Amino acid sequence: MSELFDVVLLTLLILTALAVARARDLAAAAILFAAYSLMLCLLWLHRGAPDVALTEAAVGAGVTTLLFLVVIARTSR
Amino acid sequence: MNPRLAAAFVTGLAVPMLAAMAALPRHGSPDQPIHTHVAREYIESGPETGNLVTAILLDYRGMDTFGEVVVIFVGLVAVLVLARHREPALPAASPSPIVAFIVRLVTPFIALFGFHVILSGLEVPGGGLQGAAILGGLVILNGFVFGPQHARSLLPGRLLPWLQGAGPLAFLAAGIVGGIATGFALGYPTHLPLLHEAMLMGVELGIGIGGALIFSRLYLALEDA
Amino acid sequence: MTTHWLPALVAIPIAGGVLVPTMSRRWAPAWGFGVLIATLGVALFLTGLLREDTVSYAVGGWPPPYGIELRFDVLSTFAVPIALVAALAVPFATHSNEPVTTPEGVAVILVGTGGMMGFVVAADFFTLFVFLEVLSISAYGMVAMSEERGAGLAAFRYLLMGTVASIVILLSVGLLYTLTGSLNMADVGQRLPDGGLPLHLAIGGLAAGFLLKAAVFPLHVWLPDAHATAPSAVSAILSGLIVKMGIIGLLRTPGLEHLHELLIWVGAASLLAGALFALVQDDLKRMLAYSTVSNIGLVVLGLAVDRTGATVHILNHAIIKASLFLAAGAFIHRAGSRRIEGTGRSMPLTTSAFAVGGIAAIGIPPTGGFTGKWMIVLGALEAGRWGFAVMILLGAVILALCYARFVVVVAFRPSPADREGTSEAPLVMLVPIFVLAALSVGVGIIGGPFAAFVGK
Amino acid sequence: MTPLLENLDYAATVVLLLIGLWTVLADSNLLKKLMGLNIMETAVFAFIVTSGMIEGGAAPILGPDAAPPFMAPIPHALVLTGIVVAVSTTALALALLLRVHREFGTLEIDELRKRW
Repeated sequence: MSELFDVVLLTLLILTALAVARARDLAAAAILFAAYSLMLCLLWLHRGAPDVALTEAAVGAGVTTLLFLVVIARTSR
Repeated sequence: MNPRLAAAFVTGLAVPMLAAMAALPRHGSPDQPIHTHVAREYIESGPETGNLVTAILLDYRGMDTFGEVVVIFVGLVAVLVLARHREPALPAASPSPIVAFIVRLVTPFIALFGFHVILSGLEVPGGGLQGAAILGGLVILNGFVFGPQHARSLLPGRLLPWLQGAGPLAFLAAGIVGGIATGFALGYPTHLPLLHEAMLMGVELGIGIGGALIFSRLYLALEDA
Repeated sequence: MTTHWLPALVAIPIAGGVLVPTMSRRWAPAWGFGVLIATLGVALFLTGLLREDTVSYAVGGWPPPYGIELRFDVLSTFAVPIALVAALAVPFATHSNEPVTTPEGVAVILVGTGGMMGFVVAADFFTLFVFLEVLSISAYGMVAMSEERGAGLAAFRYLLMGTVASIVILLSVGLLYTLTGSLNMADVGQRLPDGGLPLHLAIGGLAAGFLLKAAVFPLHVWLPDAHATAPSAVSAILSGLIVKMGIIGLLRTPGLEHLHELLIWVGAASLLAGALFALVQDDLKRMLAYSTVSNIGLVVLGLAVDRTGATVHILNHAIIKASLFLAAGAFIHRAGSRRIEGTGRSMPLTTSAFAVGGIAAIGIPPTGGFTGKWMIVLGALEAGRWGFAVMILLGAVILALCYARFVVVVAFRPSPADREGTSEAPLVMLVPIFVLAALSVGVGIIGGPFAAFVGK
Repeated sequence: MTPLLENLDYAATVVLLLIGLWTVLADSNLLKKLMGLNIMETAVFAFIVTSGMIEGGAAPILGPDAAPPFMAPIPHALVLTGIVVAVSTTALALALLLRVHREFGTLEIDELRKRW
């Protein structure tokens, strides 16, 4: 079932998750997390789940990452 | 927990989980229970056209979506209970004119797209919640660029406490009307197509507007918590 | 049998909670109390209906397994103590300066109660998960209501561990859905494969998730800080009700008999560890928190040996623990700080209520704590587990020491000079304490027939 | 071990789940732990949607040109609800972190242990 596109995307996802896990700087981790969410959104689109893709992009990459950035801004200063 | 111990624990956990995953029915095979049991019923007896996922979210499994809008509402009131210490928000750095211009230009179009996503959820991918996140994200974008005070000015004033509960309230109304029309709460009457459409549209709008206001207030509460 | 009152049981507190922010601050507690009393009425009505036949309701008109089913069965009778304790906690909190009775605070309590109602009547695994999240987020919010330094950190630790448990529960629900193709509890129960690693991972995941939510040793580390720093009125809800939701989740887990051996040992460990930790605490609310861990351990042990006894015990313990936390709250309110030596000397009514609650918690007949505990002991003996029966009695003895110690500390030790003029707790605090203390004994008296009814 | 090659997608979701769990357990910063929590949540959503897939399946949007087999639509509805649950828990956690930072001045766990 796993075509090439899926395999590549899943590997990239795992690498981005590792990058988020290891990032020391919080802002970098937040941006990597946004990238992780958008890649997940691509995965859902390819896997025939457009509703989930739209939600993951809007809620996961959109709102969650923005809230992370607000808190990072307020706690670093 | 120090990293090495955690890594050992996690890899120890990986072995049984991966073995369990291998023992699951072959991924994507059409004869596994997921496709032969309940899902087949929805696909065959469901509506001829339209977004099946939204049909499930509102009609077949309406109680789950009611729980979902209640979850984001309780998330908001829990945050508001915390945000009693009003620290003045940091003065927003004045945005560069290019960014300010682009955001001011784009805002109405994103708002339009947000409402489109809310209302078109029955036919194409989308729905109340996705639209709410887009509108909420738009308010947060304006908050980032022009400062939280500007973002707050985008929100309704006196009606805010009512509209932020629009999600759960819309479901309660659909529950009562559905109970009267079909004998079961949250039932959408197929024999009254006009009421059927109106109820679905009303619930989607309730989720959309309520959700957008909740996401915006979550952002504003974090700005001056 | 089906009735519109079943979905109403969930809708009324949530609707009440959603409307509270639109009200002025003055009316919020009164509105909250009224809504919860109405919910209590509906819960009692449904319990009455239960005598003839289990009440079930197909939401949206779709019969299970295609739609979501709500079912009011024996376990759902837990809705009565939920509504009662929540209703009594709201007026109790009007005196505390903490934001319990602000519109947002009342909304958190009301929606949390609605989440608990949804949780106990859900007959669909995913609906169970969604309402578990509603009551969990409201519980994290309740802990954070406290003005004490460190309450935020205690709430965050609780949220972190609670959400990991929810994630494991959701993964297990997903596994069950993959194996059976359905989410309805009864349907899943029939279609479960007879073995295989995915099934054991799913059952183990559900059990582990609910054990953490129920704060069973060693997964209890989040509870003491959370329940001790939360305002007392809210600690009654947390320790009396929300912790029990994990046990009800365990009782909903299919194929639990695979894990009986594990439950016996984990329960016994939690019973003893909770009691021993409680013995060494010098703060009353931390002692009560650890005694909750001990009682939950007893119930988990009971699940394996005598399910009915365990069910009866969590129902009784909810009321007993709530009355104890409210009494503790009254002492702290009058003492103005957590140092409550001697405040009981000028508060005879509260002290006697606390003593009655203590006796009930230990499980001395005829109080409510005895019925369930005795059934579990008999169950352990029947199962030939002499050691565990002795452990239960040992746990009761240790708890007896804890409560006796605090009755002495509160009632007989000389209070510091600056607190000579403390008077009895205000009426709005006393009435809830006395209603719950009276019920902790009353429940014991009607325990016999109630246990037979539960065992049906 | 051949079945694992067929169920590679499930295995990938388990790996993501464990990366998230490792971050929650091992990272010393509370905000990073929260990100680990989000990764764990998305990993479970990945498992649920992946379990609903069917070979050559189309998106569950019925229409004139849409032909079966369709992806099972229920997992998509479950994950939609799950994503919303995840964002509201995260928002509350962030508000709590702001309070922790206001009270203790740091989000590093070893600093916090000293000051509390």
